[in-house]
Amino acid sequence: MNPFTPSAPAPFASAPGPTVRAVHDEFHGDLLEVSMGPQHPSTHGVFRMVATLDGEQLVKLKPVFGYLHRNHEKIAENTTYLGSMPYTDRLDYLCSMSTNWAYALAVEKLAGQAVPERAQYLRIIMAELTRLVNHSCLVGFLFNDLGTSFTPLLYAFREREKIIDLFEALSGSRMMCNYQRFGGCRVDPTPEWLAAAQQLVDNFPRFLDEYERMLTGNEIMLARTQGVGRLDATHAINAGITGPVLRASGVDYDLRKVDAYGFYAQFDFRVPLGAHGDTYDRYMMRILEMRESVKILQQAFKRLPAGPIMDPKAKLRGFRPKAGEAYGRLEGPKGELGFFLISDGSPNPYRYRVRPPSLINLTLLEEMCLGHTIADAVVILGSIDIVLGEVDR
Amino acid sequence: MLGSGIINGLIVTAKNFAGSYHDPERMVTVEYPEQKTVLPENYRNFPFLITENATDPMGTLRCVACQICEKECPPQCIIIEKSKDKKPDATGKLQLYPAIFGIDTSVCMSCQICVEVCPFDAIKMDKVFEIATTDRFQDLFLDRERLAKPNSYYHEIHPVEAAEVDGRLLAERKAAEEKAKVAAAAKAAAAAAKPVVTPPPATP
Amino acid sequence: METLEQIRARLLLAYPAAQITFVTNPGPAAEHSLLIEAAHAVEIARWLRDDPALRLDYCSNATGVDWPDKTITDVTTTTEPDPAGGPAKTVEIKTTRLQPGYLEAIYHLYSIALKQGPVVIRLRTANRTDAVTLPSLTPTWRSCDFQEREIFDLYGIIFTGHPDLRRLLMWDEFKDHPMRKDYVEPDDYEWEPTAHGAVLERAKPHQSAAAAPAPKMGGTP
Amino acid sequence: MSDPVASPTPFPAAGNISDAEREDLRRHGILMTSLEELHNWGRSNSIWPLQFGLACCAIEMIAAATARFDIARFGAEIFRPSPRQADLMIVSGTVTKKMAPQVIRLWNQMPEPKYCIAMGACAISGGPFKQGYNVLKGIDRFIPVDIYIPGCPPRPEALLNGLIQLQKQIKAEQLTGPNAARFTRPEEPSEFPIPAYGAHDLVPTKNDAVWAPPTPEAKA
Repeated sequence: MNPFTPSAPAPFASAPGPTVRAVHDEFHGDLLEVSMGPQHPSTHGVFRMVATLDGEQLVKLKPVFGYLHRNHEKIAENTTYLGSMPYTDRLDYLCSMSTNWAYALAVEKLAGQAVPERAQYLRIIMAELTRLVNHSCLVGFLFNDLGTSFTPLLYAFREREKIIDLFEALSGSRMMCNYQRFGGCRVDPTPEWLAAAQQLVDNFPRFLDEYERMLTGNEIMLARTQGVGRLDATHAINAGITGPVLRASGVDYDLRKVDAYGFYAQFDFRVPLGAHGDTYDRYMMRILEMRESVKILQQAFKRLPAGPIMDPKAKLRGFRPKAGEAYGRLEGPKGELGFFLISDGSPNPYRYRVRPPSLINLTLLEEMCLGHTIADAVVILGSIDIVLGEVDR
Repeated sequence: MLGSGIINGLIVTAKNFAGSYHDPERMVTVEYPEQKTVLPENYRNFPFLITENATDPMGTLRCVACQICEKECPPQCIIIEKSKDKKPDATGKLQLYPAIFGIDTSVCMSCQICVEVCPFDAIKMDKVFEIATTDRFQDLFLDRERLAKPNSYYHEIHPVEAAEVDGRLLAERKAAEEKAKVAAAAKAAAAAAKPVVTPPPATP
Repeated sequence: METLEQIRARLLLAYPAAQITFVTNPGPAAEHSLLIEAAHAVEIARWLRDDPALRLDYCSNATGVDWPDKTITDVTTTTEPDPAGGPAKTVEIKTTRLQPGYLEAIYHLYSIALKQGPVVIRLRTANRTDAVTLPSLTPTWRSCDFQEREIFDLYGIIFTGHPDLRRLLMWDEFKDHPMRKDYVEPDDYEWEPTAHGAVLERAKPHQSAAAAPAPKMGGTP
Repeated sequence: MSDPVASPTPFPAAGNISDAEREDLRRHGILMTSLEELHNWGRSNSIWPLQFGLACCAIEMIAAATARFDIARFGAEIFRPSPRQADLMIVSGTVTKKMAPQVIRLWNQMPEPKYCIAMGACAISGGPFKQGYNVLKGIDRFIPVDIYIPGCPPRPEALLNGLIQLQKQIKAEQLTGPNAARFTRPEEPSEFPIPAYGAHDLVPTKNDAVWAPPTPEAKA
């Protein structure tokens, strides 16, 4: 059969039938099944949900993944350890610096590689700046999903551009920084860069205040988010949900405190916790975390020691860790980002696995959305904060 | 009061709207084709090859076709074929040169790993980004003629880094010359001490 | 937290019939693991989750690994006394044996309640072809849901007891398990201007005999 | 405005005046234009892109739409969620084999005249991910692409640069005559066949009517 004959239309993406169809349910009666995505303005990329609707209420919701499955793990198993570093930028393309760090952390654990003190501080600075980028963009996208069109996103991107400019001045690229190396960082920031970063961080709370004045008290937002998409703590833990979504349900689990990787143990910051686990709490969690990040950054700038940024024993080429395996994880802006590596002593990893927080945080999407309207499902998805590069890898 | 949150939000947007006419902090638009962003020194887009000399670019390529970047390039977008013969490089030493050097910019991910692994400082990152084309095959595959750019261009786009690289290369060359001088002196001394020995082997 | 040996000892007390092997990790990370027999995996997983001293309530990472069949050459040296009375001869006998491959599922468990971990457990299938069934741990930890679907998709381990075992990333009509080491990639190497190494081998059949392996193009700027 | 291309059979309203004469008239305050030029001017300054992000490049596309780069200055800020209302498809990011049929379907649903920009390495050739088993090596294997913007990801300015080039291309299009634009000729295909999901790959893997690698002779 030639599939190019016009009489044989191709099936729609593993869902037989059209994108909207009527289904019959014994319990609910006549329902409508709607395929949302993979091209949909509010699914944050190429995510697809097959939603079954009773009127406007969701009866069933099945996420469909894989539209951005770029075979990151397979490619990484065929390249060197260093060669995978730029690919990790493209995993979570909003926060390349933290993803870099997570990968470097796992490889350093695998190879027993030490990291100098200055590099540790620089990593914390980059990770927290990334958190600011991610959370402010997320809030912008969340309000976009709530129906504000574009405005909060414009404000968020105005701030993002400032931080991205810093990343560009340091690493050479706006989004794909490729900054961390096994045993340190690639470029040492100049005093001018540090002064500019310090100034940005000093000004950031002002932006946050403005942002909050614009958004937090908004009655429409309160009505649309409070009590919507509740997630209780026991279920969240069992479903492996991490990051701000878990903490919004009131579970005190932040890897910066629990694992105290890097030099986080020396920093003074609080872990904000939610009480209700609804969309509003998840929104507030992001705002509060940004304020804590500003605190961490201020301390880091104050205490940044002088010294080398690369461990002298670190190797760039011909890097061959001893046989073994390691699971390194850190608190990414979206949740626990882990890399699991198995080495067989060759220059390429035998097994390279990314533990994507975005994918696993979606485990309870259906439970959170059921009973709400389809418009709320979009908001709940927005409050979980996914990036499809990481969901599908 | 119900609605005060909405009004507060509107006040913020109104302030920003008014501010976008007079407050430089809120005037963020870069009017691109007329007004260019000043790219930072470290900015990278695609690699290029450094030649010592602008007049004879193919004769003075720094690249010695060692193929390290070809092997290390994560998306495998570099192709190098070694030359059959050798040409003298900047120091006069005979070296191989790339007969074919190609970079497929339609694949390149601008990761800079080729620059980091190059032991000869022969490949560096360019800043040109306005390269949209209508033909993918001819225009996006860069061969060595199109990749080669003189060292003066490198100084223009990355002044600090280029000065550092040049200083290092100069120091290396001086050290090599010193070493050669010392070796030659030692050889001469040895020849003087033992006049009847086999002639010194030809230095390459 | 207890060491892995202590956990194993307590597990063996609770489940005397189960086979639990200690797998050492030779690398500097020294994250050792427990290899658990598939027949008892579900009970042991529940025990690990509910034990008051461990409370591993959070399964962070579940992943598959493919270990293909390996031919191992054993060299046994024996000394044979020389019948002529001379010095004993050493004879090397080389025997090759086929170590059957298997698929492995690895789970990294942590405790959020007690803030401890990780405990790494592994399950292995009997082989890579027909006996690729493992019990699903999704009823114990819901976080394994998508991850086990992904393992099924990419490695082909069938998890019994999984509530919704379908392909996660590839389309449903897809036949292979692409993360396996012996997976053959689809042949779409028609245009490879910078082919070398493994890519060149795959691109060669697409290039006509007249064409050079690395065509030079775009000559004039 | 770019210089208009002399048409062999000029549109009646354009008349037979040369560019120099026209420029002379413009200096005297008389704007001479043809219906064709007016039409192209209007089209090129209100390109509505399809709101359609695939991967990393989509973030740079959004950045191009925000205050700093402001794609609205080119009349292209109205990102349409529906393909029926869009003129331009910016393929911004990796097209996986699972996503490719949907991209082609969206392209088919767009009305003529329509244009396609392949933004970033992945959309052009599969980019860094091209060796992956699920990555389509370039969207031009199935649909025709007008402008390729290399980069990983390209800066928002690079996208604007590509858009300006597309505008130039649109302004040079002719509505009648032998060199008339593609969309005016009914025999040119506007819709392209959609590949099916096969057991190992898309079936077929490329549309031979749209894409062929250059022959070795042409390369030399």
